[in-house]
Amino acid sequence: MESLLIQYFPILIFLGIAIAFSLIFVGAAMLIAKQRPDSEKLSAYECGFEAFEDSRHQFDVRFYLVAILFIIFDLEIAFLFPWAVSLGEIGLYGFWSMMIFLGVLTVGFVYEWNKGALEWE
Amino acid sequence: MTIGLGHYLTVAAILFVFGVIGIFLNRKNVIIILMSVELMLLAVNINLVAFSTYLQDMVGQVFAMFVLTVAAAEAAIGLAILVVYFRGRGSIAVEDINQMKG
Amino acid sequence: MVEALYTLFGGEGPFLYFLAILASIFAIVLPLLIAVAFAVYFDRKIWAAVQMRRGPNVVGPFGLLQSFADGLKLFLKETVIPAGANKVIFLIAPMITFTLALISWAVVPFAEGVAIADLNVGILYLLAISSLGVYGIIMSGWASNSRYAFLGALRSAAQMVSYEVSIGFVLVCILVSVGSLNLSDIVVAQAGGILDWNMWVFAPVFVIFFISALAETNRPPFDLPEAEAELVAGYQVEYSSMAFALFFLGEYANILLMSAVMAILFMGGWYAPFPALDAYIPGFVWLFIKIAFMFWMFAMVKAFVPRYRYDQLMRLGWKVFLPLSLVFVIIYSGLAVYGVIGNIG
Amino acid sequence: MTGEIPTLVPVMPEILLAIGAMVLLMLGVFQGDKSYGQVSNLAILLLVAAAAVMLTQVGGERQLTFGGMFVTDSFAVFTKLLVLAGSVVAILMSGGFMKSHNIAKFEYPILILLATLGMMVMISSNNMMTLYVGLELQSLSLYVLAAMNRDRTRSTEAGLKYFVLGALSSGMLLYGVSLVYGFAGTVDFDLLASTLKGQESTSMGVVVGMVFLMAGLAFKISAVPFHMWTPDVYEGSPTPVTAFFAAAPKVAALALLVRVLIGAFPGMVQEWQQVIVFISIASMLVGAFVALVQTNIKRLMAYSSIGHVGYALVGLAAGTQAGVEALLIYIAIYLTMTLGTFGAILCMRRSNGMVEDISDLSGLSQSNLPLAIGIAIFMFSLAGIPLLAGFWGKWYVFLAAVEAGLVPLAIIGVLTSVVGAFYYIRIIKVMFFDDPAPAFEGGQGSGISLVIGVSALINSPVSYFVLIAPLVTAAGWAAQSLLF
Amino acid sequence: MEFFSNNLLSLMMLIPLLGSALILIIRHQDKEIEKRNIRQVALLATISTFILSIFLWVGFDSSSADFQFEERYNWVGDISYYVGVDGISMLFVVLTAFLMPIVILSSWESIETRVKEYMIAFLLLETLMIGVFTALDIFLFYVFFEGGLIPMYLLIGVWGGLNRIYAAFKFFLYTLLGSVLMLVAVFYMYVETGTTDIPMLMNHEFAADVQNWLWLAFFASFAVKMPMWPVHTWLPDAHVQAPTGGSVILAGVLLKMGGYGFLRFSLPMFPEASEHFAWLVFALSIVAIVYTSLVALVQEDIKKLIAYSSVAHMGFVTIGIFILNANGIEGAIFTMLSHGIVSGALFLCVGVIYDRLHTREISRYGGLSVNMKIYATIFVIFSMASVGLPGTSGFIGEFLVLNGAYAYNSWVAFGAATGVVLGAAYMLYLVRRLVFGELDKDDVKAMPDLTLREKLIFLPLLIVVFWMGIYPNSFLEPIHASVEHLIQTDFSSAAEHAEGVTTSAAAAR
Repeated sequence: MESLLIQYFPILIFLGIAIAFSLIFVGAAMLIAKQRPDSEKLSAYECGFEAFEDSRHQFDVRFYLVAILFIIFDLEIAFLFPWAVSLGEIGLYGFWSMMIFLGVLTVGFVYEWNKGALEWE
Repeated sequence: MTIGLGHYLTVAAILFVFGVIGIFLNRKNVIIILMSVELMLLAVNINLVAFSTYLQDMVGQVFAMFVLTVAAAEAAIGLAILVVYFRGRGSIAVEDINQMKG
Repeated sequence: MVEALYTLFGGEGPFLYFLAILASIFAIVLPLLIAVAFAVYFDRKIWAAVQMRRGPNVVGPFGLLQSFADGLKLFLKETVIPAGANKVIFLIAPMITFTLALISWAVVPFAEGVAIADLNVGILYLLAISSLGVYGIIMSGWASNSRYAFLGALRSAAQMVSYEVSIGFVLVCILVSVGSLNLSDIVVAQAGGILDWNMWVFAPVFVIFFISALAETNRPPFDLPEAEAELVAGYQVEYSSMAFALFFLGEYANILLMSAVMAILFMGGWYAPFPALDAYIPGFVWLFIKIAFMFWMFAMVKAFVPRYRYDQLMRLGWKVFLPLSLVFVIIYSGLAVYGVIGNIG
Repeated sequence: MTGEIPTLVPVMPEILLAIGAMVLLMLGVFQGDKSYGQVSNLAILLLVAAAAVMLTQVGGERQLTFGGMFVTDSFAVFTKLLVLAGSVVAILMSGGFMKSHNIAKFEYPILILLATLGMMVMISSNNMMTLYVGLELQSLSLYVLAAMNRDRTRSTEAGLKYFVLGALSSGMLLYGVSLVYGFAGTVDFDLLASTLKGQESTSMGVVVGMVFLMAGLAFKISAVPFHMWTPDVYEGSPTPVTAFFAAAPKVAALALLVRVLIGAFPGMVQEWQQVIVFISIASMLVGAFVALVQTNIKRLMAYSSIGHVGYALVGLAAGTQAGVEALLIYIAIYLTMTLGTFGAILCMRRSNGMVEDISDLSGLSQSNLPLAIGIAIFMFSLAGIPLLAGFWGKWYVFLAAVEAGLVPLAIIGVLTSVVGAFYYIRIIKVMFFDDPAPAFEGGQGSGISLVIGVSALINSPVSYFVLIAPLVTAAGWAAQSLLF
Repeated sequence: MEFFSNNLLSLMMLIPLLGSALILIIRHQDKEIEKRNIRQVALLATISTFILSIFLWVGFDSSSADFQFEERYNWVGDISYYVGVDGISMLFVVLTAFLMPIVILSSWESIETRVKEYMIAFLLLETLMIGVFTALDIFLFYVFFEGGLIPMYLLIGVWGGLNRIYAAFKFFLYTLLGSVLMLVAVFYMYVETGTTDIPMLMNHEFAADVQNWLWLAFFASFAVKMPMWPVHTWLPDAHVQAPTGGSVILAGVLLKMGGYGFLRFSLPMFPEASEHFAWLVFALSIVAIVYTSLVALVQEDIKKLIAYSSVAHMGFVTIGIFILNANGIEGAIFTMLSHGIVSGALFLCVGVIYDRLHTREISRYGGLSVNMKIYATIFVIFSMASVGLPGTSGFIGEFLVLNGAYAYNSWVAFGAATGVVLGAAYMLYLVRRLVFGELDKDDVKAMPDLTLREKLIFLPLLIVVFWMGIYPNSFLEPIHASVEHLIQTDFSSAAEHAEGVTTSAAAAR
């Protein structure tokens, strides 16, 4: 377990440095530049008048749909990765197992296509 | 200090408890419940992978993959039901889920 | 890379080891930031050239210092945080984008053994980090509390995740022939000259990958979310000063990263086109050339291709690329398992 | 990792269902919602075909496949046939309701198919992974089914509640599984059994894991104290879906519980028996007493099902082969009772829509005598009055409990069944003694009439002559095939 | 013929069942004709059953204590379909078959609504009652015993009086609660012995403490059914609310199941516990006799009065059973048979006037002897039989029981004897208020006397009452061998013991 983790140690450091960089950039700019906010400056970008309602309004359900579809397919990829790298060991049996899996997935894909889940009009 | 199995299990147990508490004590938003569920599954996965390494046995990791996948499907369906519910009710606050008293 | 530096420093004690890590990180971060600055410059130059304009030409010779001047200007600007915004999230969002853009580079091999962390699951790491990229965008859109930002963020996020799926499938195509998730291994598998590079055998998926990469990085013709004319720069609309600069830097760093990944996956990474040249010119130069080439492609596309409509964009992602890449996964894995390509079978 | 292709013979029914479900999905999606009827019929055909394939496995040896992850034995065949029957009936009864509520979507039969597939997999599981995958396939389909009527908030709320608590239970189950895996070192039932039997004292981790696992499964069978979702889900879901919930998944989940406890933890009877005894008593009590105050018949049936789970668990609590046999007999009979009752509930329709109050049954014996007689048979049977099939179930479970020395459990059981009898005969009272309410509309379709008729016949005293003996024999085989 | 005698009991159960099936499919456009056909089929079925029961009686070998007319088919596992009769049960079967046609006849006109269901319920009930008395498998017994609840529940609930729903519920739950405890005991016995066969269970010796528990469990069931004080309260309600036919069957047959259960199960299977708990039974019985007799005295409702008298009589029966000697037990059986006829007849009498005036309030009647002479005569006769006037059936039973009780313990005998006195009091009081006195109410004056059908109903009952009273031997004879056998095998020591007690009691006096 230890040796496995040591590989990631540089990444941890890297992460720290990257965060430090971004903090410095933003923080320094805020310190150095003159901050003179006024109400016009601080208002949201709009066509010259105040927004009528909260900007975080209901939005199209399709975005949800995309998110859900993404989860499904991304997980499928999570399955494909280990399969792909070990294809040499698991051979034809492994190959055809995954083909069945993909076949099932395709059925689902065809279903949602026909259901119009992929339409964006 | 070396990080051993016990630490992983403790973290997992804490996460799991957070998840359960999140489900039961949350009064605000159903989405939080979904997140709590994910937290529980995360705890399970930590357990599985930690045990897998400890036992030098692949089964735990394979199991974790299954859990991940199913969790995704579960989240997808949960969100879908939530969206449908929101459409009809106009709210997803936990205290508004009270059409039937049980 | 870390190990090599460690040995160079004397190879004793945790402090030196830490120093070695720091050195290797800075060896990558600093050139990267400079490269980003020039990338912006070249982007504008190429664009201008295609349109028969001169582009930036005032600051420095040929306007080479233009990007630095822009950076300084941004640095000295006031950081405006809209009154209705969630201040903390508003500021964290660009940091996330920038941070993620940087740490993706941790696994990129610049030459044989030269990477901050040559992970055995390098591709997975890349995929994971790029998935996190969505958070920066969503958070900025949400925190800004502005219509444009919100819509732009949603669109941007949807677009990124849509194309990430096909990218994933393309990666699987490569993996089945290589049999490793390690980026160095993938490069090594392409050793032996330009004809052994993946770009020939995997030409179709290379195309898919390239186009998906454009969408993934919100580059034209898929820059819908930040279309200046429509959504007034999308999720970045409320940002100014260095907060904006971080987004900008992160975006270009990501473009470069994509270029680098393509170079590694399809164009033999640090290898020269002809093995004979390997001895004369070091690997990272070759990689640099390839990255530059890919970046040039990015810039040319931006200049040439008209912008997509959003529905066209989503249709392309879900209805064309996704099934297509899925079919290619089946084809390539079939070829691999029956021993036609790759080294398994 | 071997490249050897496992024998697929034991899995044929599942494979058939899986392929069939996908083909039907394609068929449906290319034809649109108008294909509801066609898909329904084909789905029934498919389920029957799967049952037919299953019948070839009757009396066969215990067969393992997929590296011991999947087992087919008489126990599996028995319970799977019950599940298939429940699913067939659920589809059969749905047409009229679905059409009149504008939710006749072709997905409905397919979701039932998928849920059935999940149940069959979990019944046959011989490994925690198979268990989990099967359980989730079932649960996910059920969540969607509950929210099927998506224009009605009650339905979506039911789906949401079911989902949230179902997900919670899955989480608990998984946590338990992970602990068992870690402390016992395997997730294979046979290996678990042999490992745990060999140990002198079981590790605390395994015990805790097993308790979590049981808690998760208790959710699925809606046993007290994990029953909170049941009334709401039963009430909110579209009635045919509720009928399905009360029948097939319950059978499957109980079978799964048996499979896990007997198959994987036979060496820990001491530990799990206490838990089962507790939840059994609690379920019987809650099922009996809370049902007393219900006015909605679907809610009443929810509490009734909770109570019946309690009775079925009495058999499991015995922890003996006779106990499992009793449980199997119980759930087989329970299946017919509950399906028949829901068939009758589906007939409760007036011109302004479905009605669900017990008071709506008022004077039914005068407006629709056959239906009233049918319901009366189901109610008496549910109450466990002798002469009707329900009594046999109770007879065998309590017998098993007494045999195992759990006399107090049996006494509590019979006492709660008296309390339960009170609300069942209250329904009969409403139907036979009260002044008639407006008659129900007819024309619910021949499917429902068939279901009610056949279930009533099965539950009527006729069963005493023709049905019980073979059922007991079959349950005996099934119980025997679990390696005690 | 061979087949006939081999399957006699099954046939007796099957015929009513077939009758009800036939009724189920009777359809006619004219509702009146349909009803007539239904009634006729029901009558035919019950009469055929009765005829078969005569064959049973005739064919019964009185000298043997064994089970006769046995039939046995393997059923499920260890459970078998096993029926047969011995001296204890045979006459109950005959009683059932005898009362049924009378009940059907009595409901000929009084039941107008839902005739079909009514008749089906009754025929089913008959099957079940015969089943209870003949079952020799404890599971089978339980099924019949409990199954009888369903038709009876419906009979009370659908065709009963104003307060029928409450009564039906009370009836159902009381009896169910009692008998589920028996169920647990049955489980235990099965588990311990591995059989559900009643004769084999009789031979099995249970440990003493186990016996006590099992005895209590069975007692819970039979005491409710009997009914014994204090769990008798369902009976007055059920009686009052049930239709006449229902009351007759309830009093005539269903109440006997408790006593029969004691004789069939408690005594032979748990002899030691029976001795051990005899004091409890006596105490409860004496309280029942005294208390319910007093309650009966103040009743305003005829049916309620008779119902309470039933409780008192049953107290008598339980005393008879638990004094554990031949006189007592035979007397108890005889009392049950007699009470079955007499109380049934009394309920029918109530039914007659109820059909005319639609009230059961005693004060609404009076002076019936003036305008309904035949009715008055019959009513007086049955009342006297209930009181136990020598020459009627009631006397023999009471005499035997008192005799036995006196041999056992004079205090018990004294308690039981008060019942006789009080019984006479309330019955005579009833007769005086109902039959004699001024005929001053116009609607009562308008009541016609018995119709031919009603006379036909009462005739056989009258004959039997006098037959039993004058020549009891024809009834005692078949009982005797079985009772002797019961005493011999299980209570020989107890009998001696009882002798001893008697002598010492006598000496003390």
